[in-house]
Amino acid sequence: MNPSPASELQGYNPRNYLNSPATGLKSWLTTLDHKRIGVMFLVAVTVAFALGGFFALLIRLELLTPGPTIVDAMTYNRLFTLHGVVMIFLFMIPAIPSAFGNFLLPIMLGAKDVAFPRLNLLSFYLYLAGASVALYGMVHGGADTGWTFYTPYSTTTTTKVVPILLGAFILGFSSILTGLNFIVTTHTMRAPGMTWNRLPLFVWSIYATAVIQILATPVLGMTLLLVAIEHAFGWGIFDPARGGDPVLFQHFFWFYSHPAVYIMILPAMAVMSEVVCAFSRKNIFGYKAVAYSSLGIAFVGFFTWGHHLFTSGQSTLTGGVFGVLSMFVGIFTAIKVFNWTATLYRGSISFTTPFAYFVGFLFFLVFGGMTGIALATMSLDVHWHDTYFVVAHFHFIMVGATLMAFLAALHYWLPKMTGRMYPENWGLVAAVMVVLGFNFTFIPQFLLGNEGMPRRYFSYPERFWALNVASTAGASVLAIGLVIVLVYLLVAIRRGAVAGANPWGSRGFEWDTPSPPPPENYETTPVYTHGPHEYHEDPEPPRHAAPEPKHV
Amino acid sequence: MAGPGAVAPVEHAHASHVARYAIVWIALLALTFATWGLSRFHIPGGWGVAVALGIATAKSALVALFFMHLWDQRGANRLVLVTSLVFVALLVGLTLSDSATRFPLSNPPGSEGALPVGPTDYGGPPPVPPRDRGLTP
Amino acid sequence: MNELLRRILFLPEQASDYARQVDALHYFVIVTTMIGAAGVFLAAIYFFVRYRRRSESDRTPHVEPKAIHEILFIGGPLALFLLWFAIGFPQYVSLSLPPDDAMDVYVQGKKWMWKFAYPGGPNAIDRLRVPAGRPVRLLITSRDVIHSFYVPALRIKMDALPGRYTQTWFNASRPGRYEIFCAEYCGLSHSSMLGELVVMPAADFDDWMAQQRRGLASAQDAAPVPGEPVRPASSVVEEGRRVAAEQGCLKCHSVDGTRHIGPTWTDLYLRDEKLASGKLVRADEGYLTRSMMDPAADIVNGFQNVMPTFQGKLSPPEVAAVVEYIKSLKTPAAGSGPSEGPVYESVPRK
Amino acid sequence: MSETTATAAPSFLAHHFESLEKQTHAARLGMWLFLATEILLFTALFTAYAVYRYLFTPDFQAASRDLATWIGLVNTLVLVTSSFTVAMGYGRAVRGDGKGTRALFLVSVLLALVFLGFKVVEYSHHFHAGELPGRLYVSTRLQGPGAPIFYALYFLITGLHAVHVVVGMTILAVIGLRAGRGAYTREYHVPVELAGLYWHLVDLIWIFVFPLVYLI
Repeated sequence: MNPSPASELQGYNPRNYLNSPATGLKSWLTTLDHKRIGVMFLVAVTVAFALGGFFALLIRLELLTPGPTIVDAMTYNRLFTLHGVVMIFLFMIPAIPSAFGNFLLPIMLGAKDVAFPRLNLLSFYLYLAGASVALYGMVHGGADTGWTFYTPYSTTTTTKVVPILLGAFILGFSSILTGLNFIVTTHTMRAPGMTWNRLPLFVWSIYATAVIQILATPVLGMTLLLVAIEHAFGWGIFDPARGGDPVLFQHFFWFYSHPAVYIMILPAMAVMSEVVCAFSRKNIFGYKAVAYSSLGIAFVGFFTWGHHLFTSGQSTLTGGVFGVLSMFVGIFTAIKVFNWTATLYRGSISFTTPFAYFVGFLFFLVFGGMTGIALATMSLDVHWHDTYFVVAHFHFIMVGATLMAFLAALHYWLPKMTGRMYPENWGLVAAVMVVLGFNFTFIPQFLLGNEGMPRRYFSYPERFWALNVASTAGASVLAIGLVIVLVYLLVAIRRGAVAGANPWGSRGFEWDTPSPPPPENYETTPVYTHGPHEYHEDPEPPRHAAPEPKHV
Repeated sequence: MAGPGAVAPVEHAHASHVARYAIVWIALLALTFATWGLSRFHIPGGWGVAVALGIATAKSALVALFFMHLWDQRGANRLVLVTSLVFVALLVGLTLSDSATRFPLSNPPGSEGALPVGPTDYGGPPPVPPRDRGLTP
Repeated sequence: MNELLRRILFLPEQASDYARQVDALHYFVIVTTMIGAAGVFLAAIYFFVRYRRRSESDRTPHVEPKAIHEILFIGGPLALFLLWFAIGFPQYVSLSLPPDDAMDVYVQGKKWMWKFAYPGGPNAIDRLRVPAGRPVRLLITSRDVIHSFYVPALRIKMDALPGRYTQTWFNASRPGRYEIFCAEYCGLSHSSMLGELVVMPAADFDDWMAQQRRGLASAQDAAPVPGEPVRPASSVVEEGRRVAAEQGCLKCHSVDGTRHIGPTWTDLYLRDEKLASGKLVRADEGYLTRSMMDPAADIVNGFQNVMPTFQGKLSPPEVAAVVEYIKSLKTPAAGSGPSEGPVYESVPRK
Repeated sequence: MSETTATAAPSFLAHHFESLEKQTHAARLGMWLFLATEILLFTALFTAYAVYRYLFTPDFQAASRDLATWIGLVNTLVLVTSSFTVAMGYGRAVRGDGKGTRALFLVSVLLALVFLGFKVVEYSHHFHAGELPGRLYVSTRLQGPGAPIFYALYFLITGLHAVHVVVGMTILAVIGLRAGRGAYTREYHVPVELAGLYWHLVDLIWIFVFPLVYLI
């Protein structure tokens, strides 16, 4: 290879992970390269997102008028269940960690690969297996339980709930293996000089995500298994007719599913911590605060699950404990928001597409987060619980924040992953459409919730009509914006301008390697002497001073 | 490192390990008999449970520290185990505290403080109109 | 001020003092959220403009926070959030402590209806009558799956758990009619599981209650409490009608020929029904009885398998009475074509 | 140091690791993380057990007294002993004595079979007595609503544990046989250690199952 890094900074890296060591389907399906696995995950989650988005559009169309519009109640119930299951288990949870995390984490650590490449590939195939089992259930009737699978409804429904439960169970293992790999990789694979306090913030957040994946997912797996056993054999653990306690299911479910919200949002924060630094050319304001707040979210996020049970007959005492602890989890998000904003101070801000998504992200995270804390305010929750206010709140976090981050990541790292640029003008147009369309979709839903419209309603009293029409209109703008993104990105992958190793002038570590990166990430093991995103000095000469690695 | 001088410490360490394993094993057997024996006395109140779980915790600590070598390996591995135990305590503790303190009729019929087992049709009024039950169990 | 904010936020009317208190917290939360968010966004917008990129070679300084910055970042929001909690928690506690003089009403959710029973007195379906200005405690339970009793105007909601009771209470301040929703997803007709809360002037309520107690319980939405001595019905058909209303059959099976969740009962007797399996079956006494005991066995084509079994819930005389009632529902020019597919009930448009 | 190990055992070192030491560290940490997920998998069942035991204390006590305590006791002793032999087997592997590892691991597998044998005896007794979970419960000995739930949890906990025993003894057998063929050396015996860790976890969980199910 060309020994001079200066010449690599121009143009397209000829020997990259996309064409080496081999091309062809087989070399991809059996690859152990974390970058290829990341790309395969990216394709898979994008397909899942399109499917979930399609369900979402059908739901919004059905709600265009009170009463039946395009489907009947049974179909509608299946649609929102599938929308939830696909979006959460097949898109949100793996989207950023398994796709971008896989691609970037080892590169950011200066490692050649993740610690267990075979487990990494297994994780991908488990994802496919879980998705297939769940899809089988969907095709053969689907479930009508909602993605929350509340007992005893889920144990008595006649729809095909068992394959969907098993699918989610298998997907849980995929998630666990990815998390396990990331933790071990971060602990043991860091390049020389990469101390914990020099880790890119992306790594910190993905690490915190992995902790949650490891500790929470098994409980969900067991719970889903119990529901499946109950549904199939009637063992009575959650069956009130046999002395079982359906509320116990809710405890188990939210012990996973509340932290799972952080599995979805922490990677978004990971992306945005990189984007805000790169596009304002500033070091992060308060590195330690941002880094440790990720761990704080991961830890405290486990203490708050009971705020989903405020109206389920939970005791006042336990409710109060969960209520006050829920207030603390908001603090960590607040720290990040303030530090990101302060990072802009005295920066050099370039308003390109990823940064546009950062702006949208900041807006959605602030309002999504604040409404979340408001929801945890106990007496307000009694009014809002299970209404459209909740729906709007978590869509602000999941779609608003996480989807913005996903899109920002796609645009920011597209040059790294493919070596090519996307069209900036189209990017900005689509970003504006996505952000505005999203607001038009979900702000009316906050008001619907205030007004008292419960969620999962197939039909509604007429006084909710106007706001529902507004919401559906917004959803169509959002959908068009997303289609534009998809189209120009697909074109850009083939025909985009060659980007070069570092088109953004970013000083994140992943930009030190050529685009697209070679199979082993770096020609020589890098040595780090400072943290990422240090912009106050001139770029240093190449700091890959390490000797040739001992084994090749 | 691989020189002849290095062998002796390894051998020595091994001998002490065998002794250590044997002591731990005997301790585990003794504790097993102890917990079985104590259970035959039917210690009143919650203490029987506390004693049994205390002994189990001691036994598992022995296994984790010596058979699983956490005594020798510091750092991340210990942290992993301790963290997972914290979350075990969290899930058990908070879930149980809810069952123990909620409105008693919200617990399954036939259980502590709730309604007696009856017909599954609860159309009619419950047998005891619970009035004085609020925040406390 | 209250009225203005309530309308801006699309909140429903406030039917109790508690609702007004919760709304006051709501306004406080929204206003502080807006102020905080505005602070962040104005700062961000100022930075966007002031520190926009002017040339590709812009240099930026290395900025590190002082400890006081992070302390403010943590302390400010924490204080605010804990204040929210400190206001909200006592309100939540008050909901779980009904006053001693509260009137008890037993609420039973069931797919997909609400049943209200007053102690020792009448009961009603989908219409909860309460006196204005007196506390009412609800003891809520469910027959099948989890439902959630929700009155937006009172800002109260409580899950109905099968086989056990939860409680909540309210004190509606003035007469009026308010919506009751089911807020916990419970299946096919979740969104039609609507009820009405009728707050009556206290004197009117007492009259109504006295009337009900006197045994004029054959009012349209009322049926007697099970377990009470069965009043002699005027006829077997009348008894069947009563049982059907009480058991909620009429929630899904119409008696006027309209299509609903289940096949209509009008002209059902001796009709040839096409089953989901493709077979034809004549709806005779045997079929009708079997359908009550094992509804899943013969599903009429185009309908969902959602009917619960009534095995053990109906005594043999009651089954016979319901069958007789169905037989009585015959229109003069009865056709015998199979019934139409279901149309799911949309919310009645007033 | 790393230079020596890299040359001594190049075939054991995966391409993306810097040294065998780091690779061992990674494998061990990965195993511990996996064990943490196992612990939490069982925690859901233990939590359900705690809640229902609290709610149905008399039923659970009665049902627990009905179990054959001596089988539980013997099984505990058997499993603890097998854990001891596994630890000894690992000690052999550290010294590079693959044959010793094989012998001790096979003893452990035999003990595991004894454990499973007792479980079969126990399960068949429950089947005949109709002491089965949930709606399958037909025994007339205990009538309270807690008994079917007790048996549901009993079968779930011990059943899941038995699955782990089967998996664990398979791993021990495979690793033991490989060790006997000299697949591991004094420098590289991480698979032996990981198999041992897994088995100790199986033991560790049983240490809690025994008092919970049989004694209290």
